[in-house]
Amino acid sequence: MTELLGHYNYWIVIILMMTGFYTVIARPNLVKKIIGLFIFQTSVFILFISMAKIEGGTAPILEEGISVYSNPLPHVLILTAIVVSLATTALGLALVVRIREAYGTTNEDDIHVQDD
Amino acid sequence: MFITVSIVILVAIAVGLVRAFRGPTLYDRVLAANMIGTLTVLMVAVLGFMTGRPEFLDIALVYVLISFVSTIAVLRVYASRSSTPGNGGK
Amino acid sequence: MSPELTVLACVALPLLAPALITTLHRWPNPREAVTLLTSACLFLLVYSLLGDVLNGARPAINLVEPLPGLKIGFEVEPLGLLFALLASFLWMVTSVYSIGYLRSHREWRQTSYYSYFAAALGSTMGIAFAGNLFTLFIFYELLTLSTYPLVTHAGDDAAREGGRMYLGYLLGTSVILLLLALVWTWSLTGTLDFRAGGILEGAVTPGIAGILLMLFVFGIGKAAVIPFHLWLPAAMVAPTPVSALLHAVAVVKAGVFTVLKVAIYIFGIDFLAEIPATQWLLYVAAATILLAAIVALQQDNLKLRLAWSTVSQLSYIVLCALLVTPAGIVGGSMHIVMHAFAKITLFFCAGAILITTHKTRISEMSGIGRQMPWTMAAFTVGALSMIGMPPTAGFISKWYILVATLEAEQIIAVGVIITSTLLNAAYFMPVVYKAFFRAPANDPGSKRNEAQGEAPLALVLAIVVTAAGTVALFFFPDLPLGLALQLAGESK
Amino acid sequence: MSKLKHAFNLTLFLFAIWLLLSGHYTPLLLLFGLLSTLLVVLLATRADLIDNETQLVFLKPSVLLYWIWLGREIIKSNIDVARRILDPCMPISPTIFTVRAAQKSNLGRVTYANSITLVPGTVAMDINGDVITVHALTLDAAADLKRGEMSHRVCDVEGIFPCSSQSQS
Amino acid sequence: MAPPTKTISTYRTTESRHVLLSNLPALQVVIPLVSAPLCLLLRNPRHAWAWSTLVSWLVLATAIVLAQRVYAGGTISYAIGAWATPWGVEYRIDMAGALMVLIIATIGAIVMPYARHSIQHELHKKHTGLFYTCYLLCLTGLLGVVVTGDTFNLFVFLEISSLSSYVLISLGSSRRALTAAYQYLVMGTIGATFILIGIGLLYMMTGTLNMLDISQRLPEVADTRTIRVAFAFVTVGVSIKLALFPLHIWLPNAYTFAPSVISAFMAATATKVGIYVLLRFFFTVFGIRFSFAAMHVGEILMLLAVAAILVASLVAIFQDNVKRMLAYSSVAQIGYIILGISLATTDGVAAGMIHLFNHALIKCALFLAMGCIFLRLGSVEIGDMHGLARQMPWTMAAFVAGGLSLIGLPLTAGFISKWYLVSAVLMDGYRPLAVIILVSSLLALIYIWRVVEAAYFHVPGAAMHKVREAPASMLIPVWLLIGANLYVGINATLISGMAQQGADILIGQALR
Amino acid sequence: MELLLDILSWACLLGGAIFLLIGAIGVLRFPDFYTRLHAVSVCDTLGAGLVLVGLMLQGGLSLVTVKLLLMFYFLIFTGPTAVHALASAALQGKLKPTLDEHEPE
Ligand code: NA
Ligand code: NA
Repeated sequence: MTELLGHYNYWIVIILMMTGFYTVIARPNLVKKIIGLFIFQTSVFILFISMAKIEGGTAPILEEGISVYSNPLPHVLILTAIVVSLATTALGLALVVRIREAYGTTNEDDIHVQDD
Repeated sequence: MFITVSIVILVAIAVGLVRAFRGPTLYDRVLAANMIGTLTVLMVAVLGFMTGRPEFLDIALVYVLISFVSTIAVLRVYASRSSTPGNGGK
Repeated sequence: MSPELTVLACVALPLLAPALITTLHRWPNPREAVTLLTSACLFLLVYSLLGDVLNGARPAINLVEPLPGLKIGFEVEPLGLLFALLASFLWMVTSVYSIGYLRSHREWRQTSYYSYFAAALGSTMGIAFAGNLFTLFIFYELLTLSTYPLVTHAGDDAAREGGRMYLGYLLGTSVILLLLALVWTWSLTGTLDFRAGGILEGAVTPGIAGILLMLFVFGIGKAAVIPFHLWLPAAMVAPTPVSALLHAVAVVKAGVFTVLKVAIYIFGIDFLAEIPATQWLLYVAAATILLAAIVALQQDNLKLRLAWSTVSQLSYIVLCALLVTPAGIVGGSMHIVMHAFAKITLFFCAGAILITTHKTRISEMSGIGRQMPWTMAAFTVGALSMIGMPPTAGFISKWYILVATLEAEQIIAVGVIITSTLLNAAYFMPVVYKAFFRAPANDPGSKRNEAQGEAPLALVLAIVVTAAGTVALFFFPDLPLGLALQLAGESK
Repeated sequence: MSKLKHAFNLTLFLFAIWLLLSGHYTPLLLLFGLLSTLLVVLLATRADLIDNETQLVFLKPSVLLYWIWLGREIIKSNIDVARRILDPCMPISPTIFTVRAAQKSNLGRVTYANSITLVPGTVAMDINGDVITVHALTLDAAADLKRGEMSHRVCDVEGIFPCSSQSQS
Repeated sequence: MAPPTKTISTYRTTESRHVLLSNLPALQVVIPLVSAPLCLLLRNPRHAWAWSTLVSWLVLATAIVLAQRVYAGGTISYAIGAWATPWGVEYRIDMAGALMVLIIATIGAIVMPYARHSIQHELHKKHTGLFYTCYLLCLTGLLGVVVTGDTFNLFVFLEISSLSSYVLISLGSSRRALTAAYQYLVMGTIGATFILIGIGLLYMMTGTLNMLDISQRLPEVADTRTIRVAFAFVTVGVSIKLALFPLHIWLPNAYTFAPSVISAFMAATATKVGIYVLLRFFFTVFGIRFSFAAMHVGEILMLLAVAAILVASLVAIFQDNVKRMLAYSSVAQIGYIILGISLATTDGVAAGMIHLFNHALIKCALFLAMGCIFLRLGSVEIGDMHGLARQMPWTMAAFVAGGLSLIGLPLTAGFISKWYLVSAVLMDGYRPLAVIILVSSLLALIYIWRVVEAAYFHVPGAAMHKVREAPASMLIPVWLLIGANLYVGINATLISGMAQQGADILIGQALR
Repeated sequence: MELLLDILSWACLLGGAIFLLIGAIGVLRFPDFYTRLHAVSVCDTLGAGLVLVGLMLQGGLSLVTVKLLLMFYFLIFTGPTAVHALASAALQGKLKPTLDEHEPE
């Protein structure tokens, strides 16, 4: 079970990462870019969390009668990282709102047309 | 036992996904997403019992609200878009 | 006051003068008075140093040291003093000329003109008295920047175009080649001080030294060695006094001066002799002499012809430096002075002609000698000096140069000198001939000009002074000769 | 004044929920909980979300009775809908119709509409004034609803709502 | 989770027990952090400005004291939350860090007095509070990145600064500021995520986040694919943040459309901090052997740097918007700094750091001058500046001085850094590089001179006569920077000394 | 007693799971959006309810059960609201329902 885990979590991470990256690069819609960015970041969080998995360990929430926990440090870090990425996404979407007010569109190509 | 239940729920989720992908209308997708949300909540709850960590219920609880809010949010967004000009992404 | 302070004053005085000049911009006469006074004081200050230096004193002063081994400081040695004397003296004359020229020409922006002129002279003093290569480099760049506004003074597109070339060539060569040479020398020797016998000997192989020498000779764009000579004709868009003092004396002589200093105090002529590249560069200089002379032959615009002749004459001095013999040093430093007097006279004349007859082209100048006898007489003196005929200063320097080339057994150089002398005659004599022995083309334009007669007094005065100087230096060459010989003695 | 009361109610309600969800009851954590509750209430007041609908209506006995009845209805129609889903030839007859909401208060009407939606087989699509547009999966589900038992029961329950006096608008 | 040990460690170097002095590293970050939100509450823009100015000066004071102590007493290590490393977060300031802190704090303090007029002119009143809040947060982030010795903490601070700078840029007066900020946000976030991946992989292999601990445990695992991947991710991520040549696309728009103050502030600090992070990772974390000998990053960086120097300078020549021109010139100047670092010698790194400092002074001054012009002229297009020098003599004089420094003429700071860079390159025997450096300074001459020519040697346009000189509150900061510029040009011993020390420490750590 | 509870809860869980599945199938099979709404209701009400009751029987009288109750409460209230919102949104979005008279029997 676990050594299988050791293998496939990376694949999930990579697939997610590529999906997000592709969305950021290829989609003209600014909102979708932000979503892609978020997926991209999330994949990294999954990478961290899956790295923290310890064989037979459970979620690092202290409880009586549980001895084996996953490594808590990555969880703590990722909580922070998630906050950061949420802030980024919120800011990004806020920018998109302002852009739409200014340009009347959220489509990159239309914006370029308007700019030059 | 819990495993059986969670597997059944997973199958249900899969079926929901099919509808979500097929559409055809946006509303079908949102509907499917909403249902999948409900299913996920239950899944999490069951998993909590399965792994002997019922604290997971908190997550499930939060998830109920999130999926509800997200449904409403999506509807709001598309309602506003269909009403206002300058349609964004295709 | 002490010689050290005098040196500082020599550099500071012209650099501070602009402040006073700009404050007086509403009152022209006081303003010009400041210029005249400053130039006079400057000359006296420089002259006051002469005695000590001739007695072997070397007043030196160091100000700051931005980086280890990079000092900003001054030291007076014969060549520098010679250059300083020359520049400061001719500045006085040029100031008189400028006043007459600008006023009769109703030039705009006269205040900024005089300010930048003073600044340029200050930079020249800095170059002359620089105690090390770094200081020299700083004032070299300062000179370029302070003369740029004078070149573009006219403010029209032609002026801006000329200004771009001027700045591009001079700053370009200096920040790319010269600066590279500086950094390289510094990283090899850890110092940039001028030392008798040079600092590079022993620190570097002749191969590297050759590259360095090229970097220096071409990096010093003000020496106008082919292919970095085109800025000089381009600079002729400037008002004539500027061309006269700066582009016949200060700027270009700063270039060859720097070449001499580098040859003597950075390489040392003995070490220079061991460098194969020296020979090649000597050929480049020789080629410059001939090619520029040939180009000058084809110019119809008088100022341009003078400019090309300057290019040619400068390379005499570079060539002297590369002869790597004491005699060469003497010839080179003498030619700095002699050529300066002759060439400034010629430019003054060109300006006078422009002011009085609005003529710039040689082909229009037939018979002008009868209309402006003083001017054209002076022009003849200058021309003779350029050719090197007695009784003019040019003869002296050309004599020393010829001797030096023979001593050094540089047969090609000898040939080049002689050929170029013929070419000089070929492109100056026709002007003189036209002026005196050709009847004026009687078109209405020239009719009107007949009436005007000789140029304004201030101009004529300046012209006469420099022409007289050109002759006087033939009979009393002792002062420059003394300094030059002392220099040659040091360089051994 | 009443706004303040509502705010107070909301605070109580939210803090109760907080107490439920957090297993920890040390003073510090309790303080944090109270603070967060107050923060939420503050935000709610600023967003002007405080109105008379924050009421613990579902605790009254007669309401409980209604819930039980509704639960039975839901189970019945669930089974019915499930049968039709699984039936290969899917015996459904979708219809759209309107019913009058006899309730006097907004809350009553909302409860009615929600009940309709909650029961599988009928969905309240649109409410304006007291007319509710309903989509029914089958004709007899529609007939059931039109019979109006649910409406009456809601009205009965509404009778004892504290806010029954308050009129629609 | 309770920390395994509770040993409280203050300075290793000084025995100071004074509460303020002993918490200096923390204060450096905490002061702007805690005082940022207040700006949001202050309704009156004037008050918000006054408050943040006060704070930025306080930050400068802290920085000066900190730098002094490092200069005197050597590296400072400070454990946050009194948890000993590696469990707690360590703040660590060596000479290089002190220099960076000094740069950031100085620039941050100098632009503040300038900001009042310019912001009043360029921003909507209701955004002022937000502006100053984000400004202080940005300051916090930048300082934090420099001060921290913990990789993850570094990531967090980097994002704090980035997020706030996205906001600051988006506040620019043109609507294109929004798209510029968006573009920067997307690229910057990708970069940050790359860095996070690298840090994660490092943690996976070494089990720690503290830079020094990582560097100690790295040698055993250095020869694994994971570490190489981590190195690659970190390098690319940081390169995006510091706008290394092919990854610089976000920069020109960001600097062009941001409010003038922010263009100046960011040009002087943000990218510089990125370079500092690169230094930290290459020398402190991965070590010189791994980074340069094993991964050959030196050659790659050198190549990109040369490309940046030449291409960006060439592009700058063809810009008519001066802010954009300066932005491209920044890309080129970053090339210089990276070139110095890529030599991986003490001289090279020192040269890079000297230019890092000098370029901060130069570019800040130039962008501020442009801000003055924008205030009065309402445009920064060369075409609109004909004859401007008569109307705004002080501003244009400052621009010329800064420009000459950028070109690298003697008696200016630019000359000093060029001198060090060229000599460092020559010492390593890369003579063509020396030529390239000097040639590019000729390119700089061309694009600077286009502005000078327009302002000084063109006849003024019709509307020009009503243009007035900028207010003193804006001119004084500009001239302070120019003054600093010229001072460094005349006496560079202090700055070069600090840079040398910093480089020694970095290389020394790397060789350990 | 224990056993009885267990059997009961398992029955609930299994039943709930089955209803969830049926609801999902309904969402897949039903002809148009409006009819699918009803299928979703099946999930939201009986499916979810049964599963939660099953879990409550497992949890016994404890905080866990209270939380489950809370979840049930939320689901019961949010479910129909969401469905209603969807329906009205679709109606405003001019989505045509396929009604009985058009339905080929
Ligand atoms: Na329903
Ligand atoms: Na739901």
